[in-house]
Amino acid sequence: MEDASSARGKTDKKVVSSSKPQSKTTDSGVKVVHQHVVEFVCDSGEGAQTAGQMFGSMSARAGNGVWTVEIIPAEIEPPHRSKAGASGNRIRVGTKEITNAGDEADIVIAFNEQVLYSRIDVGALRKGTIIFLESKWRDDPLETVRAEYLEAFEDFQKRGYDVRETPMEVECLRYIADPRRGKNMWALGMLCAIYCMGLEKAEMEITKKFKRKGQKVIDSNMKLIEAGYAWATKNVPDRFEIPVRPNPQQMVVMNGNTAVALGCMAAGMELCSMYPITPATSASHYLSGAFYRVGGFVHQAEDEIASIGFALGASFAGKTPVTITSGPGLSLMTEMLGLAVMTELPLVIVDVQRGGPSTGLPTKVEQGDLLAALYSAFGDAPKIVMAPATIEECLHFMVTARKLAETFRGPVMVLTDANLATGQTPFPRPVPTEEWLSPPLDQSPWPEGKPSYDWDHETGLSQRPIPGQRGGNYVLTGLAHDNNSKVAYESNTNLYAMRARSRKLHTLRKTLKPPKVYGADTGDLLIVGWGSTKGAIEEAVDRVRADGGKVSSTILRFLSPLEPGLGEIFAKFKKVMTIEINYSDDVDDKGIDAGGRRYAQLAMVLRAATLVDVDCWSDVPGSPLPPKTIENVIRRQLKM
Amino acid sequence: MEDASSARGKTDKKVVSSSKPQSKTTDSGVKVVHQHVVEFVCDSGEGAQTAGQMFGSMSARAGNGVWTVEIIPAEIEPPHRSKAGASGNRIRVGTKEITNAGDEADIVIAFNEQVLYSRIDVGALRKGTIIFLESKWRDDPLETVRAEYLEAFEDFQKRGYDVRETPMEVECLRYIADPRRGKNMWALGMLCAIYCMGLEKAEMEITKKFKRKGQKVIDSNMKLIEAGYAWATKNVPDRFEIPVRPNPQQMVVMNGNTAVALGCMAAGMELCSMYPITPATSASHYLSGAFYRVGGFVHQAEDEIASIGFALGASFAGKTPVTITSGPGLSLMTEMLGLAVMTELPLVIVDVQRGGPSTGLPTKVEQGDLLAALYSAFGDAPKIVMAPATIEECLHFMVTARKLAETFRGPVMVLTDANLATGQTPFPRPVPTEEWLSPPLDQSPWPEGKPSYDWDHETGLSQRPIPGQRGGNYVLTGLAHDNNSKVAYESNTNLYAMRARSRKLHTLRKTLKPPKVYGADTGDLLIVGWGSTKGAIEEAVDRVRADGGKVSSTILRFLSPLEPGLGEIFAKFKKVMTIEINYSDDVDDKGIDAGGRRYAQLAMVLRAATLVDVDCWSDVPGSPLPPKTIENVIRRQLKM
Amino acid sequence: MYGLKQDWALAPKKRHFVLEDYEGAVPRWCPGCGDLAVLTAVQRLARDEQLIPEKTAVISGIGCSSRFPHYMKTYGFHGLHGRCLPVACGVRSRRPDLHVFAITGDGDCTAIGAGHWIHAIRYNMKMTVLLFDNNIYGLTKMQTSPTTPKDHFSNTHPRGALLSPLRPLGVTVGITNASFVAQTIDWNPAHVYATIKRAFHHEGLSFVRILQRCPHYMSTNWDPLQQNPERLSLLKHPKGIVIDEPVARVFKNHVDHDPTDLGAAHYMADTLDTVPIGLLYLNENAERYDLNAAAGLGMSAEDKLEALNRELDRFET
Amino acid sequence: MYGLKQDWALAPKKRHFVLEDYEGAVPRWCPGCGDLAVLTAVQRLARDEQLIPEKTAVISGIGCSSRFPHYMKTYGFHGLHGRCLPVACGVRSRRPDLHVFAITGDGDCTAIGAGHWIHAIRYNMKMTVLLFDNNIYGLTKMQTSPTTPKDHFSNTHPRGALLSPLRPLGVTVGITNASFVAQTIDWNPAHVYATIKRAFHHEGLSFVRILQRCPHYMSTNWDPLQQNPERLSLLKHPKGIVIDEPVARVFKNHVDHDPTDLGAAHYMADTLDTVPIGLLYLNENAERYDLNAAAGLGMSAEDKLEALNRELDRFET
Ligand SMILES: Cc1ncc(C[n+]2csc(CCOP(=O)(O)OP(=O)(O)O)c2C)c(N)n1
Ligand SMILES: Cc1ncc(C[n+]2csc(CCOP(=O)(O)OP(=O)(O)O)c2C)c(N)n1
Ligand code: SF4
Ligand code: SF4
Ligand SMILES: [Mg+2]
Ligand SMILES: [Mg+2]
Repeated sequence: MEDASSARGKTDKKVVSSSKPQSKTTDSGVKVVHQHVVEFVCDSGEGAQTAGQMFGSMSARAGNGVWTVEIIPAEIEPPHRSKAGASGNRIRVGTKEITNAGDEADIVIAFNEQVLYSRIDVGALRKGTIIFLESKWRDDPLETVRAEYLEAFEDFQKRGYDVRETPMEVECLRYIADPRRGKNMWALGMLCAIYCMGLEKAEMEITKKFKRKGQKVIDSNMKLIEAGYAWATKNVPDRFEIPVRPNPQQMVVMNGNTAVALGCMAAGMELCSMYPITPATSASHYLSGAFYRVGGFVHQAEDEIASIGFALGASFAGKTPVTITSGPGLSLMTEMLGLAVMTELPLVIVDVQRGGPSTGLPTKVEQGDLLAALYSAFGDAPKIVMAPATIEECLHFMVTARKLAETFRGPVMVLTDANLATGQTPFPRPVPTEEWLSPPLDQSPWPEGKPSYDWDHETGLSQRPIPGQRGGNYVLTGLAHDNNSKVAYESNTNLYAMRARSRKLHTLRKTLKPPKVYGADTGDLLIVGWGSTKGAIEEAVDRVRADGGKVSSTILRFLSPLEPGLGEIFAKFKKVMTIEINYSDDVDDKGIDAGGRRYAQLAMVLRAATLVDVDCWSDVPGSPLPPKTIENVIRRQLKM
Repeated sequence: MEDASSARGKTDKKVVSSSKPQSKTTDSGVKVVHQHVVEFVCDSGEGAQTAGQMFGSMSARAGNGVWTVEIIPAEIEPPHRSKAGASGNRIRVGTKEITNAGDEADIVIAFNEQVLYSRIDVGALRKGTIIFLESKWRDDPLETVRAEYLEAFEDFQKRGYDVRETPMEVECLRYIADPRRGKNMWALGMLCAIYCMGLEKAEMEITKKFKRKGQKVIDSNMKLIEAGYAWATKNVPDRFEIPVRPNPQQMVVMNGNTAVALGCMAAGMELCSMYPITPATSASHYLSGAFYRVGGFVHQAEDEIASIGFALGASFAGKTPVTITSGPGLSLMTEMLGLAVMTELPLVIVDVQRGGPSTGLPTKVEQGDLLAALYSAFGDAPKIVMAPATIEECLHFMVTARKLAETFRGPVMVLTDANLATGQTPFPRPVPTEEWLSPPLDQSPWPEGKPSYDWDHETGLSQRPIPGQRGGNYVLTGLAHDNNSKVAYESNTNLYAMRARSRKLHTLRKTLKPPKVYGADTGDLLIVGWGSTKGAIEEAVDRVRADGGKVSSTILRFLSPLEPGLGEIFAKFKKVMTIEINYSDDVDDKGIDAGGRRYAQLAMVLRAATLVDVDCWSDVPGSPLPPKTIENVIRRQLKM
Repeated sequence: MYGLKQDWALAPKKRHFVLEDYEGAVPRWCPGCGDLAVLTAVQRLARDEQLIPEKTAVISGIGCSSRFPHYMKTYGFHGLHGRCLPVACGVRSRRPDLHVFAITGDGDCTAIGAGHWIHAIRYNMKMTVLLFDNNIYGLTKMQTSPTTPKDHFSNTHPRGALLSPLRPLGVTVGITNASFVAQTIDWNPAHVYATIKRAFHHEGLSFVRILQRCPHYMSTNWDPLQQNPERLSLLKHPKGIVIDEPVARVFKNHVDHDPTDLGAAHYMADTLDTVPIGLLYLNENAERYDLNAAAGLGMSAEDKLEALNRELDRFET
Repeated sequence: MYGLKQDWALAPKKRHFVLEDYEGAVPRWCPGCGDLAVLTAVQRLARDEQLIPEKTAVISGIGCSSRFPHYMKTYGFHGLHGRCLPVACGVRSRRPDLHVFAITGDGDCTAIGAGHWIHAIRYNMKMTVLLFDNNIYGLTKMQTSPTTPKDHFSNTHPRGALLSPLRPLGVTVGITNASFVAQTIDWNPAHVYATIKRAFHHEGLSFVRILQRCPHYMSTNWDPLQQNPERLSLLKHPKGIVIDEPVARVFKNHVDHDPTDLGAAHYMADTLDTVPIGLLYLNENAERYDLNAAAGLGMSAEDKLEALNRELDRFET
């Protein structure tokens, strides 16, 4: 595999650091920064996730922008002290809204040196990253462990990290018997000191978190936090402050899957019919419990075909359902998806994209399902495809999706991805209203003589009869049918029905606005993106623009129909290119003749739709694209 | 549904008849024609299919070009004397090779007037078509039948058909007791007279056909043929001759599904793993029997997922299999198809396209599965997609497909359609050689240290270990894997493997030649097609060129990778457009804004690949496009 | 009154339905096809039970038999091959007020639909499932089905089917939580009617296998049973399918069989050397998934919004 | 000699295999996971039977248990969720010379793979099928599986599973043409070994359900059985799984059970109030589809070409 790294010029060896100084130091020796990335890593079970989330939560409550993302091992119980076992949290905190997980970490707290290697492998560290490294391994009873530790320690120094050996367990042992169940709190305390956070914030957080477990638990945790705080006050010279911006809005914080689940309920959907699959399932997990309270039911079917079949049964019966899946599940739903289009059954399908093809990288992010979403069902199967670009949109788009599914009488696909699904960030608390909910079941008599597909010639729209509506009786069929849903093989009928279904997309398109351009309306380069890359793209655009680069970006929310006006927008830039997390042939690859290049998925769609020579840069690293990677792509394009 | 016919300007009201006179009359009153279309229609069970096929077969043996296609009712036992019940055959005979079913019929033999209406509905008749209409209904004991007959008879005359009432049963009753089991032969005799065919030809055909049933059956059938011949000699004034061109080649005649089946065997494939589906199943029917003789096995699985799963198991074990299906089955195979790409398992998938979306028009033709074939599997799933354009190619492409599947280590999709599947035409008898067959199972030891995916950096190709090969042991997995097939989540490994799989398409592309242009290399209009429309497109191009129109055509056989040189070819024409049997928004439709038009499937692929403004004309009539329809499209484009 | 539904009680019964109220398109099965007899029975049942047409949903897959919904004048769902049962379960899940009939063929149910078959039986949601078993793929023109007799020729097995037929009743009885498994013959309309009626009133999923004639592709298939009624055994029990004496007399063998006896049901399904007709298995205590699946129905918008806001509270920063 | 394969006879046995010859990647299951015990048993079996590694194919679906092939040093196929059995059948179909093991989980086999399960049992192609039943979805982190105990909490049923668990043995025994159905417990390595060995030598499809511990997500699931061995019943019969006396003594209840008695097998699977361990059902006369599926293997190229030309003759004009 020596060739792998040179497979194409995408490895970011010549990383150009962002030009503007990002910090200044106050008189009191506190460095004021606008954003920082902190990582907690440990063996699974050591509580770094809890501590990390609490740190994120405290920062959010203080008024900072925050993005947290879990670091999850691929195995369920990986061996201790192993790369494979790295578990933890990345927390990015900033003054402004934080929209992505950022570049390399500024500070890492690591409970052993081996797990750190997994972070180094994915490029999460840079020269100068401060590492607080549990030092107890130096004195481990096992010779091999001591040797590993020493070797790694030297290696880290050679790599230019700022390693601070920290006696976490030793310190904790003063307060508790089993430091593996507590040093996360001690480390959190340390962070409080370093980031100039008062201990009251930690106490509030602890109280909230452990309320149910009783005061004793709260107290013992606080003791550890205080100890960590005290230790850092004495032993750690660095102090950072990330100024907050007052935000009067009430905020909620959650990941994209939870947002999807809440969105389902806020949309008034009462049935989620699903089959477990990573990384989609956690949305259904939350729904499974929440529906007991909000009214609804999660049907865990025997497989994905049954799950969408069950959903379409409920839809036929008048209740618009949701199904939440990922690539492999989507594949299995293909035939039913075609049926939903053909019979015009409202349905919301959420596809939380993961790495493909096939089983691929099941826990990792990719934006590889766009073409499948658009074209998997054979024949002409026009459907609405949307992609929320933020966690907040994950919630709100569900409300829109249910409404569109019913208005446009058909399936609506919502593409999210593992990045949105697992990232957590605060956003303004939504205010659900009755209008968001699905209307009550219409059981009034069906107008006499009105066909069951009373397609409006202009819009393709029609109202559907629901079982229970007297006089509305019809037999839904996936066979070609006329407007009374009668099987019809005549060529004109077939064409007419096809046209009506296609026309619905045009009708929706007419109601859409052109996407907004981020940055100037004209320039040298327009980056087009979709979905979860929005935050990183815009951050990269900001950085390059700050240096005078004439780059702008635009994020598409509708992939089918496409938002209008793209041609006009594109025309104002010298070059247009998409940035996507999926595969494309490298444009510089000598082995590929020009006309044969295989483009990234959105690029291919845009080329066909606009005939603009839309270029693309895409990669499949199995992780979100950091802003710096995108920044470098842009700089290369602009020859900066 | 009054709106249906005006849905778009595709109905061919202003049909321009082909300009060149197609016939001349000899001194003996025999009209010499270059091609003629004959239809036989009756209730099912009345033997029109047999008679029609015999007529086609006799013509083929004589050296004529022939295309026959069955007329099949949608129901299994439709009522007699009903539109729905029309059963029979269309036979197009010509001097040159005949590549499609042609335009309206010249002569129709109808055993009752009702079945004729179903042909009228699909536009199979024109003013002047000679109809030999069974006249016995005029004297039917049932009043209603007599009335129906009379009404239809008058209607036919009003419509301008040349109706000849023919006492078929009355005549037959002189020879046999049950004329429903014989009048097909009588009618065949009549055709022999009309088309100046000697009775010896009929005798040969009869002998061949009924050899097994014994001389008595042969004799009684001959008697009826002779009677029909004699009657026509006396009562029918028209005589046509379709000159033959001597053809020294030995020909075979079959439909596309049989050709696919024979191709499977000629390719040395020994396993067809399938699940029944119209219109694909007849290929497996033939294989089910033939494999007993040629060595192989048809596995009828419990469903399509199992059928492709079983196939992939056999492929893993070293035996490249085939699966033959149609749209809905293809949908179910989506996930496994992705697995085959990811794990590089050779497999041939034949998709006999039918009308979609969903159950659609299950017995009718469409070219609606192209995008699904290309993009249904999520993630990047590069695969080879081919489309034979003739029945002969249906056979030969299977041999190529098996070879490509093994060389390029992955699935190869072969798209045919209901038109190819059910059309019958003669073509040169193939001469299978040992090279066509799959090589014997390699069970030699695997080279030591050689990875199981030893991807060549340039070509992406690699040799695969087959169970039984000592030292080749590996675990095939759909997870991201390195070149030793070990699960690997590293970003470089993922990219490298993706690149290798993509690279294979480029490697194949380099071996392909640009498609041939039919007609001149430059001109006003280039028609691009794929699959079964080739014959009709080229016939239409011929007709327009004969009138001076500057139109050419080209037919793509490879849809993935695309054949090279398309940009260069397109550049030499003022306009490029595809003609396809699938849905596209009408270009003239006012309700559609320019950038939003939904294009026909190949057009969309070509637009993205070439950025040429490829237009399209497509329709979904549920039947092959007649040359005249295409001719009119071309003429409209050229303003002729 | 027996058969009186709650919604009738609420809206005083004003409408009276006759057979035509349940007759949809003209059936287009082959002459003599057994499907027709069953259609008639279902229409009669609907009339006799005065089912409200718009409150009745007939769900099917794909196959000759699956055209059934088109011939009813109720709501219908003619879906995808093999997927009849998940769709029917979905309809039932959030609409306990509807009468659900599920129509499936031997290929539809026991081949491509086999996984759903197991699970639908296990879910035991109230609905009437009719398996039209003609031992062949009819619609696609004579391919072997799992229930095709061994050695019988078909288009996919021109030298005869390779395996002995799958016994759908045996499999069904073996599925945990099965609650009602019966068998009838299309050529005895009275028995068909009695069986479907009993099935309709079962509180759970009733599974009825109908031995169905396909004169077109399996013309002599059931001849042995039709010509030798002694090859059939009529299962008799007060909890079983109760039929009139004249109807019962047609059957030569009468077997007392307690349908609540699982072991005996297995014996009837798999071992008995005659073909059992009647109710093989009954478990009135089987769990009902539909009672769970209807959770939260009818919650008011206000309550929903309140609950939603409580959910949002959990995520406040 | 018993266990001697034809291909060994042809190539005189020169190689001798030790355990390491069957050990692939280091297993990455959780500590204490029952999968490990089974892996060891299979590796021991392979060694004891001297299976040629390259002639052995281990096929699986997706799940914790389905990682099994990676840990063997044979050919392996780690395919798609639910599709273990069709793939294994396909491997077997044209390669009767290979030893085929199929590894599947309770979700893989009885949920998404349920249709294939029915049909693979019916096809009865020679292979050893091991169902790892931990009563949960492990890999996807604790969702209800069809075999999850009723009321047990999971991530998809936070208030407890809604239905009583599906009984895989009962369903399997009910499938027409089933030929070998056994049950064992991962915490008794000797019994696991004896069962898999017996299964391996069965001439047909052997289906072994393994009660498998998942300490991570179902930590106390099998405790009742482990702590109260009287809740198990060891099935004893000369045709059954024969184990040494010391191993047998661990079991408190011994039940004489003739596995060829279908009715008794049903009783054991569904009605017995203890958990049966051993061979529940055996039918050595069941039809074998693999004997058909290998049709035409080994035909020479010349014969093929000749036959092909005869086919083409049929289509001459
Ligand atoms: C996914 C899919 N595969 C295959 C088919 C083709 N098909 C339609 S009906 C049918 C079988 C019908 O047999 P059965 O279920 O026994 O019903 P019957 O026609 O005998 O009533 C098949 C294979 C299909 N429509 N969809
Ligand atoms: C088509 C598809 N759907 C869902 C999944 C997600 N998935 C992977 S394993 C699994 C279930 C595993 O449970 P089980 O089969 O019992 O195996 P275990 O992990 O318990 O050994 C699921 C649902 C998938 N990989 N593919
Ligand atoms: S083919 Fe058979 S099952 Fe289908 S309609 Fe005809 S008789 Fe009935
Ligand atoms: S989660 Fe359970 S089944 Fe999976 S490896 Fe861990 S213990 Fe084993
Ligand atoms: Mg059938
Ligand atoms: Mg499990």
